[in-house]
Amino acid sequence: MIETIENQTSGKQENPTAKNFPAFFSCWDIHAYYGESYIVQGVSFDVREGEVVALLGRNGAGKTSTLRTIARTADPQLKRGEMWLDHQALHEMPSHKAAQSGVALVPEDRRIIPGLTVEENLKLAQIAEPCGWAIERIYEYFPRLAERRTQEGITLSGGEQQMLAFARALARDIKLLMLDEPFEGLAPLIRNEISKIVLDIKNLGITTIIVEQDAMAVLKLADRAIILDMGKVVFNGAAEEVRTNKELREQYLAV
Amino acid sequence: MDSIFLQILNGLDKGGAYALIALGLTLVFGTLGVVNFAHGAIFMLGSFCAVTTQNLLTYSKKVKDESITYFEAFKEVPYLEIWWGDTGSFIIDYKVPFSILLAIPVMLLIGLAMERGLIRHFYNRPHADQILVTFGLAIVIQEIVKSIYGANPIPVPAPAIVAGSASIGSWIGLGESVVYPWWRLIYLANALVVISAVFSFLKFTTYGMVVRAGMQDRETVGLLGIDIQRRFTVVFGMASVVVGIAGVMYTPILSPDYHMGMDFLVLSFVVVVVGGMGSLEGAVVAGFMLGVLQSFAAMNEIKSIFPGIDQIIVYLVAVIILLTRPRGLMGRKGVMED
Amino acid sequence: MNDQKKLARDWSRRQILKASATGAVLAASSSPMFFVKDAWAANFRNNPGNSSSVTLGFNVPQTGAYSDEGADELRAYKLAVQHLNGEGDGGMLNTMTPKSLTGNGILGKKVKFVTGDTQTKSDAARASAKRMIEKDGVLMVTGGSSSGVAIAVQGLCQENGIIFMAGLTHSNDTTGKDKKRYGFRHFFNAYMSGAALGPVLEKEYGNERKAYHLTADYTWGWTQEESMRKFTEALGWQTSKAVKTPVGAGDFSQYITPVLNSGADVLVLNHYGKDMINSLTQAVQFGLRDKQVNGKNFEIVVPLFSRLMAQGAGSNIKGILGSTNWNWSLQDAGSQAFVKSFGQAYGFPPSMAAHTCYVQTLLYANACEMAGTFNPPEVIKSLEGFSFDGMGNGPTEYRASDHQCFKNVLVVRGNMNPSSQFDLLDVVQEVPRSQVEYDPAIFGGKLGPYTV
Amino acid sequence: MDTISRKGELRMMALFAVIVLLMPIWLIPFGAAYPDLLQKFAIFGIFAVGFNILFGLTGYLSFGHAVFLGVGSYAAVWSFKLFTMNVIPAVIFGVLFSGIFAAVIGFVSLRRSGIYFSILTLAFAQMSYNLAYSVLTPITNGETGLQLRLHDLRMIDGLFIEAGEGLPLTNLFGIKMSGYPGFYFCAVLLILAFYLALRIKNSPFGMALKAIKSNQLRMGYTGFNTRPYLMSAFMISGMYAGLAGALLAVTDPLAGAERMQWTASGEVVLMTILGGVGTLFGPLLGAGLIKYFENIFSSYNDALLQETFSFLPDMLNNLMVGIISPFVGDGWHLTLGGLFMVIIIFLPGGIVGGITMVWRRYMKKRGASAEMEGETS
Repeated sequence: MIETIENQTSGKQENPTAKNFPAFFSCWDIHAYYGESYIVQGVSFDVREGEVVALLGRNGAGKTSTLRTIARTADPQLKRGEMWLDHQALHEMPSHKAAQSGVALVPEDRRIIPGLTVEENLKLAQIAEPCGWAIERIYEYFPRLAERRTQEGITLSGGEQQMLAFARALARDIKLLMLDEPFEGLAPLIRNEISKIVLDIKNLGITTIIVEQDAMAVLKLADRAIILDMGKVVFNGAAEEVRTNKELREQYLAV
Repeated sequence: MDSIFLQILNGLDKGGAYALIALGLTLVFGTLGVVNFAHGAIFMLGSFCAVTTQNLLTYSKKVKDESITYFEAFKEVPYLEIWWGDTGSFIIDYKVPFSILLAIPVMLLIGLAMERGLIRHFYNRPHADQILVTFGLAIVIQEIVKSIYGANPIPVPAPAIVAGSASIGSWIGLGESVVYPWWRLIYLANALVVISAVFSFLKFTTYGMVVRAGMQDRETVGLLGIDIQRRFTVVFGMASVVVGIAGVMYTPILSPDYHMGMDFLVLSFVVVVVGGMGSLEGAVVAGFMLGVLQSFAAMNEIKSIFPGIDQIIVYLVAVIILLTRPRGLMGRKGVMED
Repeated sequence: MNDQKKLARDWSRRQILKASATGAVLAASSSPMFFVKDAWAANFRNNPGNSSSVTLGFNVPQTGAYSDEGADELRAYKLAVQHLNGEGDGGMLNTMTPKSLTGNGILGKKVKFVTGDTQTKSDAARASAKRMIEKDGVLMVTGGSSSGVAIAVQGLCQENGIIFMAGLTHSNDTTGKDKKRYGFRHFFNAYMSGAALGPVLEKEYGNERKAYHLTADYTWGWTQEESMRKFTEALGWQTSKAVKTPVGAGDFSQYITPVLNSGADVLVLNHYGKDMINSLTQAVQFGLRDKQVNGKNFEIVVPLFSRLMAQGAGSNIKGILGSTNWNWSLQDAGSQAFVKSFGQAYGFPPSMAAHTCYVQTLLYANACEMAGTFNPPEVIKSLEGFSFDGMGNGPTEYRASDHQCFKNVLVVRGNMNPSSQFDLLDVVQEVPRSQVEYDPAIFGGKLGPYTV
Repeated sequence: MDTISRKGELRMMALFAVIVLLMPIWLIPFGAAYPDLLQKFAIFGIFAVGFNILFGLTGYLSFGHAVFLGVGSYAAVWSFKLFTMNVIPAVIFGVLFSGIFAAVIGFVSLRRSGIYFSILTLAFAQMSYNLAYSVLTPITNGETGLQLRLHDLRMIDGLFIEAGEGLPLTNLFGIKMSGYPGFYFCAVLLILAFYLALRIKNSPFGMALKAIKSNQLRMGYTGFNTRPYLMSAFMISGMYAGLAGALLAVTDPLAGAERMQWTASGEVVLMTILGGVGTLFGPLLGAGLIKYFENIFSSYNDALLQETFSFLPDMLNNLMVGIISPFVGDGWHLTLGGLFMVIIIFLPGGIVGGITMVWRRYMKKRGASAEMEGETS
């Protein structure tokens, strides 16, 4: 199955228009609202193919909202702006179309569906084309999920649920993976396990945006960092720079 | 003992009707999040599918009735009987089972049309708006039915072979005197079959799994690339079919009239709430429970202790359950508590 | 909130002053009008004076469970108005005796009518009747298809000094404890049903029977149960149990199952309309009619029948005994004349509700002619004790002491072999008036004054 | 949300009072200027305004409010029967008893919110209705409804007045309460009730209720106890309903059980939403519209239609009658249902909401300058 992803990558490289649009994913001046409250206030950035981007910022800076806007969930509501993923206009799509175009969001609270077993949760991800990893391959990579395949998904431990959420994303053919706080609320040991998975994903060459409170942890993984404040982009540069620039961190990240 | 047995049977029978209606209501609420006050009207439309089938099958040649001399009157002889003789009569006799064949496509279409044409535009509106617009729809539907079929109940008898009673007592050793109408037994069996069919569909098919997932968390299902909206439209159609079949099968028990939907509506809402909003199992359990309780409350022994208890038992139980179990018997947290 | 602020602001003080000044002038100029209206009342309410027409109010259920009856009543009323105005074939005007009507309206004034919807609810019925009295200026209100509604409207008419000619109402109370000087009932009542059915039941089912009553839990049901018990117990029947059922219960199975093992061999259904159709259908489904109890065939009795109900009950009604005020198959000249004009107009025969409403309208018109005035006390006096014939029920009298019509009562049976789709009831016996008559004192109540 | 100044409030009340009191005149062209319908407008206006205090301000949707209407009526008729035909005690009793009922039902029902609250109130109303219809007949006289009788006790009246031959009439110290005087009595109470509702809405208490509507949960977290506020709102609105019920009995001394049926509760919900929930005038407008439909639309029949269109040639006349007749007379429910749907679909804020929208657009058109002027004045 690794082949499929590689094929896809190489296929895209052959695309002649790709040269004209070096950014694989790009969002341009997006504005989004939760009801009356104005949350995403004109965010623009590009992501190159295969890049891992850390999206940072304080609580309430609009990180999660930006991810949800890209995933085209009903809330927050996109009022203005464009988003393009591999020549596809995401801003014109409902969430299920965006998902079919290759957007995957692993939400903060994992959103494992109650009442469904582990396997059903995975199956659910493979109903809409295009699919990614086969379920056997997922079980191979996550043996703990294989053990619990008939167990109800929400009865798993926090770490296992996170794995399931990852697995569910990998079960789809993804072009842009968005991880919202993948380490939140996990014990240190499990965190290591998860960051190993994230590293693996990075090595697979999947374009990824990670939102994380623990900036230092994620900056080790990321190629680039984007910092949001009050719904606007205030920094966009190498991850290394944020790691070394204490002032920047203190100003926008409070660390 | 005999009477208790019969009352339990009565209660299950009644409960079957409640459960089917409440099941449809819960399906719609659980998937689309819409409080559908037109649900009773759909039940009524199901019954009138049977009436329509009857009218179609007995479409008649009018022959001048010589016995009436004061004015032009006509005797009606169904064409089916003229053409096919006994076979025609046989088909007419089996109109209720036949009308299910009509009801399934018709109710599906009605359900889909309702969802596409009206309900769809109310997903993001407050529940009060949903209640009101579907209530308005219910009034419009029933007034149209009334203007076509009149206000009086229209008898739609069951096939002659099951018109009488089964001596159910002799099967289980309670004696010959314990009898129960065939059609009610069939109704109960039908209710159980339809309920099992709905649950099997949800439990054992992939489509059902998606619907279940969507009922729990439609956003996440959408994020996995599934157009849950389209599936929910189908579920709405399915709920209409379920309640439509309930309506068809109920016609021999209760001659349908245009107002029967409203009579069931309040009760079915109570059932749904007692079961727990959004819980399919709850709807079924509460339906049967309230049916049996209502049946027992009507027993003379109980009425002599609590006069009028049979008139209020359903509501009384609803109050008690809601006060002791805030979300109904099997409700989930966070449903309809805004 | 913003808008109210603006609204208030935009209504400048000057405008408000202007508006209120106009209002005051209007109020002042219009108030004498109201007093004038009251001044007429001293004469009598809604006096047509020199107007060339008079208006009658037909207040029937147009929506709700009894709207089919209501529609049939309305058809009959329209027919009656036509006949009074000399249009059509005249119907019962040709057969009524004694008759003062001439076919040129009432007292030379053309008859017009207004209609209203009672919704089978007392409040709505009274609101509708009030509209007729206050707005449309009707001289007489008639209609109703429920005793509760009839009693409520009758009370209202008494207060307003308008004559009420009751339509279909069967409770003893209408001309019993709730009787009113301004209210008249042509229809029979539960007592008469019982009195008429008693001897027939004795003949058909014998003296040793145990009856089980299912009774609609409201006033009409109770009076009917009371009357039926009174007469059947007088025959020597026992009443094994009388159970009240909620109105509009729909499914009566839980009330029917206890009958099966109660030892009773007769079931009396004191239900009407939809309830009766459902309870009868379900009782038959429970096999009650195929049952043998105490060595006798189990029987079902429905004291009050109507053809429309028989239609709803379908084949279940076959062979069941009950009573009715009138049936279209009667062969007397009056009935034939009425059925003929009704059938020609609408294509099917009239129901008993239609009949009683038609007759009531004619009787009122006739009483006005007799009195030579529309003044209610005079009209009432000419109706009280009025004896007539040729209206379908044989010789009939409006008893002065309670405004109840006394006439023969029909005991009917659901037709076993109907010859047409309308031929649902078979007349078993025309019970003579003398057998159903009673002393008005047994129900109490007072008619009240002639002038209000 | 800003509040209207005290002066603006009084101006608005004056305007309102004039409109209400002049109803017998300006309703003439609509064919609605007769006492009974005018009384109904005022009475159901009170009912709807009261309902709006609960539903409009707190968002709690009671589906059993008609029970208080019924209790008010029964209490009033009993006051006529037992004590006096004077309407003042009847009104007081009506309000008092419905208040007590509201306290009991509210105490239990307000333990839940959302649709659970609605179902609890519905359950209580249906129980009351079913019992009033059957078992409680000694108190309610069942289906027939509680009526006055010649031999009623009337203790207080008995001391002063010789009983007449006929039924006594309800009166306000000798002024009989049927017809136009009855209407003016109701109208004055409507104006008072409306003023009270206005004061409640703009008071700190009203603000607290609105805060409950916008966020019950957060208020719970901040340690703000919402129960007493909700309880008061429920009782006040129950007492409004009781007042309306008592007035129904005042203008027409009969109390029927069907006044408590769920459809009657549904009607007041429809009135409120139709006119515009949470707005001041919306419920009044909705109440008026529904009663107008019920009384005027239902009375149209073919003959009357024929007359109305008699100016047209025969062909057209028949066509018009054919088109319209399904919607009037016995079809008035159809029109009502259709109207609801249209309003809910296209005017979510009800009629008043719609008018406000049009008004705002109009104001925008008139330009920002006028707006500015308005703000500074």
